Amino acid sequence: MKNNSSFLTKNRGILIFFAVMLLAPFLIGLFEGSTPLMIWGNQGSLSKFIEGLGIEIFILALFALSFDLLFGITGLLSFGHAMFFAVAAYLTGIALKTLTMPFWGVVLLVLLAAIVQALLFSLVLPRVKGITFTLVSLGLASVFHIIVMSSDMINLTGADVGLQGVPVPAFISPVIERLRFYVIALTLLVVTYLFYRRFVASPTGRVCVAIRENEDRAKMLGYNTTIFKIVAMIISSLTASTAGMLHALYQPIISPAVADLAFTVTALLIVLIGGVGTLSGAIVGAFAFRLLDFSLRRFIGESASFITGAIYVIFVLFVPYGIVGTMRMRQLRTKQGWQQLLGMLKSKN
Amino acid sequence: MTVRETIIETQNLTKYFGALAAVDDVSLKIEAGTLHAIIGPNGAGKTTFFNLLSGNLKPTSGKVFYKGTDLTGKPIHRMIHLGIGRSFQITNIFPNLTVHENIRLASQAMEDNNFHFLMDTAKMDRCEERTAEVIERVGLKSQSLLPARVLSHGDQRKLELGMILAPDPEVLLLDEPTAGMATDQVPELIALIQEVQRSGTKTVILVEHNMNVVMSVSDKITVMHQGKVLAEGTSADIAANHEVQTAYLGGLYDLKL
Amino acid sequence: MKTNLRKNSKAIIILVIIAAFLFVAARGMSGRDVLITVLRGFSTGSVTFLVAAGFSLIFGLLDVLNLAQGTLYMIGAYVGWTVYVRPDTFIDVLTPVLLILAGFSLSALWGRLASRIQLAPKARKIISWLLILAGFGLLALVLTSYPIAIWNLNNYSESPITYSYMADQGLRIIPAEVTFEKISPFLAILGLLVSSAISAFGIALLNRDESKSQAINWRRYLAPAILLLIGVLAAVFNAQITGWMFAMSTNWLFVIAILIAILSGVGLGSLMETTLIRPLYNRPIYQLMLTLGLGTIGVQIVQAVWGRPEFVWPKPEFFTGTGGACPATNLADLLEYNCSTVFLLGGRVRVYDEIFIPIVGIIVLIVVWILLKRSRIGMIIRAGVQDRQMVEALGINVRRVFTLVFALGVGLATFGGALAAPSTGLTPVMGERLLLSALIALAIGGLTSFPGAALGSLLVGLIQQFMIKYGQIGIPLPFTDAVFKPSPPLVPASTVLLMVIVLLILPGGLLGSKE
Amino acid sequence: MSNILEVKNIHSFINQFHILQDVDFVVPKGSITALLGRNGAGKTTTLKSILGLASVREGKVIFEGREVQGMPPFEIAALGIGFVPEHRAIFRDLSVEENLKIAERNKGDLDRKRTFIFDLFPDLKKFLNLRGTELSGGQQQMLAIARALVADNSLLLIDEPSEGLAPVIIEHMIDAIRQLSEQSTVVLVEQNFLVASKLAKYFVIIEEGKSVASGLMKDLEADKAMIHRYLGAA
Repeated sequence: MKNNSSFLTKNRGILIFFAVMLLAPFLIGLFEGSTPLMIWGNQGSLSKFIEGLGIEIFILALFALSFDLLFGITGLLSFGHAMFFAVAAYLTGIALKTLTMPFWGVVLLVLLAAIVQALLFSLVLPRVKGITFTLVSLGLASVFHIIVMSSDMINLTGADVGLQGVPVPAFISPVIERLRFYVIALTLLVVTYLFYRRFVASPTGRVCVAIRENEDRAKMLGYNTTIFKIVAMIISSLTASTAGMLHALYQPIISPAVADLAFTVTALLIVLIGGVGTLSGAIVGAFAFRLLDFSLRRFIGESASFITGAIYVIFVLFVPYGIVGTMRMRQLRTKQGWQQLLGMLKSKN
Repeated sequence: MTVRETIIETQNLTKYFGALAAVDDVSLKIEAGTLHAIIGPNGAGKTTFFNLLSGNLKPTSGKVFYKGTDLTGKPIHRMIHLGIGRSFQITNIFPNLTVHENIRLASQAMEDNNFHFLMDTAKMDRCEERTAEVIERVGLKSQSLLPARVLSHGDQRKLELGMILAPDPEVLLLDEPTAGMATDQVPELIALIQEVQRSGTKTVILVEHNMNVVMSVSDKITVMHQGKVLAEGTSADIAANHEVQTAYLGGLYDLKL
Repeated sequence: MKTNLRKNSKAIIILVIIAAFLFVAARGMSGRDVLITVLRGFSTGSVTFLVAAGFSLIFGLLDVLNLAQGTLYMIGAYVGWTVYVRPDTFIDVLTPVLLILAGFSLSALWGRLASRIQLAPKARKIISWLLILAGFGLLALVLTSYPIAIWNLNNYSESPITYSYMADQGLRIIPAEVTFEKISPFLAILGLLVSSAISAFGIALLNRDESKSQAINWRRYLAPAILLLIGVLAAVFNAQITGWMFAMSTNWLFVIAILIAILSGVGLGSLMETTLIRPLYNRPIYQLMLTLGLGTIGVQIVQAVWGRPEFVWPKPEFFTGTGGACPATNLADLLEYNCSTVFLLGGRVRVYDEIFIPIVGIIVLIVVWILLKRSRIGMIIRAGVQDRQMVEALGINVRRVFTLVFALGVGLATFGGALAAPSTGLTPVMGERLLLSALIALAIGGLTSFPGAALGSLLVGLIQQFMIKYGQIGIPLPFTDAVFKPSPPLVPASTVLLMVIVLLILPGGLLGSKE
Repeated sequence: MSNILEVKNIHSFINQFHILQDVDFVVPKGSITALLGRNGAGKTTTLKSILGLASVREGKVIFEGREVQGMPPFEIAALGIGFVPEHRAIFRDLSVEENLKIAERNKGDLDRKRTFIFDLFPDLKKFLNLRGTELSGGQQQMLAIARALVADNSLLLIDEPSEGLAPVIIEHMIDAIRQLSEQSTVVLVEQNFLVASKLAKYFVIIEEGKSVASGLMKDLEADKAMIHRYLGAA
């Protein structure tokens, strides 16, 4: 089953997405009458707003992507996923504000923390499976949430108000250099997505899928499944931490809500909307989720959360494979039909 | 018969489930390069014995030796690397993955580049070749891109066999490979097993129900009954063994049926 | 027996180590501190146990992780508080609730009717949804004009906090009665009944296949008839009942409040199971999302109705005496003067918090244990945990048992809430932490093991209380003069740590099944 | 003689797997009928389909003149069908007595049936207070059959009663099943052809989810070619 198609054709979808998203601020700028040059100089207001929305979506998509790797690809349902995101966000904030570390040092620190956390979760992986793992991850993350919310470290974390006034390096300041921030976030998302695609097609990734499908069988085939789960956990944690760091740099306040179980559930919801285990579903889902939330809030106001909730419940019940999943099933069914037909023709001869 | 080297040996292997002794003090030697069948009525402890051999279960007491080294307590994923592969009585495959992927995963386990994140599996030539070879061998080539769950029961049994052939183990533990297969498919599969065993001088340990199959292909037969070894010997020995006649067949059977 | 010991050796070793730890921890305190801490541990443990036991029963039989259990615990507290502090509101609400339930509980009849109607599947779907919507619309219409005397969140003098405070002072404000103005009583009652009947019929039509062959049985009509009767009686004698309840001793009012809290849990539980959980039995992820979502919605509803601020549930007279020989030193004094505290080992112990709650916890443990071990329903539950299909093959309606168990599990949670509230106070977030404690307790004790739930809850309660106590008095660090005071976040952290350690050694928990 | 059970061209699914693809047979009242076939052929699924434990999407199951397909299993069972499943499914946490009591459909069923059950399986009387798991395989099988007898069932579905039992116990089981077949009709799934042929009057052969042959056991015993074709050597 040699696949000789080139990089470009195989990843057509995401590359088109990348191009469209790169152009989007400029195109939107045309509507409000700003020239591309003005957009380049971060002067348009509507386009700047759209960039901001875009950045939020990209961050969410990165986070959901990392969740999909763990849940959709490897089959581990973690209820502590938000902790990866939140630790990175708070660490970035504290390192920049209180410790006044240099930016690249902060990046290094956050990535290091991501690996440490993944290893912490991995501690229980060899023994604890299924729903117990979910509960353990929930427990670990809840502790972090409680610590963040507690008033003991109010100087560091801002407790329930959130961490404010993080000095963001000027070259990526979301206020002055928003376009640059937008492009960086977009590029990170696209590169991560491409890496994930590659990972899932790699020997390691295939074993992760096998673990999801039938872990005992994977063990019998000779794979030390624990190590593969830890690898998936580390990659996922690194991605979620990247998203968390972007969040800390972009948002004026790091709210403790990002450490809450509800934030993990958001990722789960996005993945369910987009299609579990599809990867691209995480991006599609993040767009659907954020845009729906945004427009409902805008047109209905505070009570929107109930309606959003209802829409999700209905969607999840009636489109069980998610947007991307359902689309792929259609394609596959047509493909399978053809194959069956061909098979029948062959056997007749 | 020439004297052969012992490849697997169990010493006083015992497994209790609650108060029930599923495998009771079994000491057995299996010679390298033979096709050794284990027969016995349902519930005689054959599958439990198998699970003890393959490391799926930990024995209550007793030991399993493979080429002289103690296997007890070795993690299950090491088994195939040592050269022991097993199939299951109830088809145990990855139902949502394609046939190709099922076999490929099995052969990939023997490769040393399992942790190359950025490598495309399609470019692992040796692994792909091996996969194609095995698919060809078990006769699933035309279905190789279908999800395993849509295969017929018989074809799933073949896939299961392919998954343990792929890593090319020295010892194959086959748990009722013909279970539930249509009659006309059975000889084909048995021929395949025999061929694999002879051409590669492999050791095959086979649990079977089907007496005819066992009698015609086995070099040696062990009869288990209620967790214990009742008799051991060649087909002729077993057929002539009066104890087997009465206990396993309960005096009800007529072997010459 | 020997094999039993060996099988559980790890669990026993862990327990011994925990006991040793607690013993060492106790060494650093005075005797009365130890006593109070242990009693508080039992108290927290009891409340945790009520939530955890419900969770474990539901998970064991139905395989449903009811993550709304924490919210239901909180709802129990609020319902109980309402009955206790504002009986008038309770009686006003009682009628509509009972009438709606009466309408829905006729579903057996609806099922028979629905199965007679032949419609194309699509038409049936549309018509049933239309009926459901119409029913709920009408219901909303009637309810908005139905008179209910209630507090006012925006006016401090009429807020729940004020009512609580006044009741605590023994001054009961008796708010003005509301009367039927916008709608005639007869029309209101009829409207409630009809609208709920319409939507119940819609639901029955939607699930037509399932209710294909139910036989007619007069017992099926008994429950709706009783509900209807009580509902109408409550409406007719509204003023009398309200007056009678206000005049009642707070002890009896407290008992009623607890009972109503349990009943509301049972009702909510059966409603949840039959309408929302049942269609999702084969889709565990969606169940998880659903129960989580319900939990959040519950919190929001409570915030909307009762408001966000914390308020108290005054303890009944039986636990608040201060005069006479109080704090009591012997049982006779305690009973005679209804002391709020007693002297034990030289320390003052609060009767309600540290003695009453643990006793109730132990009683519930025993009652549920007997129910499981001795009754036919318990037999079915124990069998169903192992093999649902076989139980069904014996001709037992497992679904009904499922509903019952779900209702029981939720009932235990609301009971826990109502029991704990007079000691802890009420806030909309009270359920969240308790759910976490309960989950940790279950993971420690074993997810589906009932004794495991008890043991895990006790351990979690004790560890929490010891940590809290040391947070107050501090741990002198060896070889230094420094004193380490565990800060509040370390309380849950310590239980999580224990959970992780236990699970690393015994993945199934202390008393859980092995593989 | 009338038929107590008619299975008409059923197609059944377990989850999304299409297991039975056209199974069709009748069971005459007051007889023993054996379902024969290989492992995985669909015999157990046939029993489960009758009880509604596997979903029947096409075809009919008619029990005592009443269509039962699509009804919930507990209602079908309550019409008078007893089930003895393949691996006995003795409730581990229940004592022997509770294992019997749980099968009562009306209060006191067990008291009425006590003598009959304990005459059939005297062993059970000795172990009334033991837990289900503390019994040997043979005793568990007896308990599983006894459990199906507690309520007045006119049809018993027995899956692999001889599985894993010592020959002496098999003989005992054969006697017991023969005795109880005087009261109820029995449908038997049996791998052991000799056991089946000793017991059953009629047979049905199932192969790859289809019923491929049926008739009198006498005739099958004489037809070695057919036995060989569908069942292999015994």
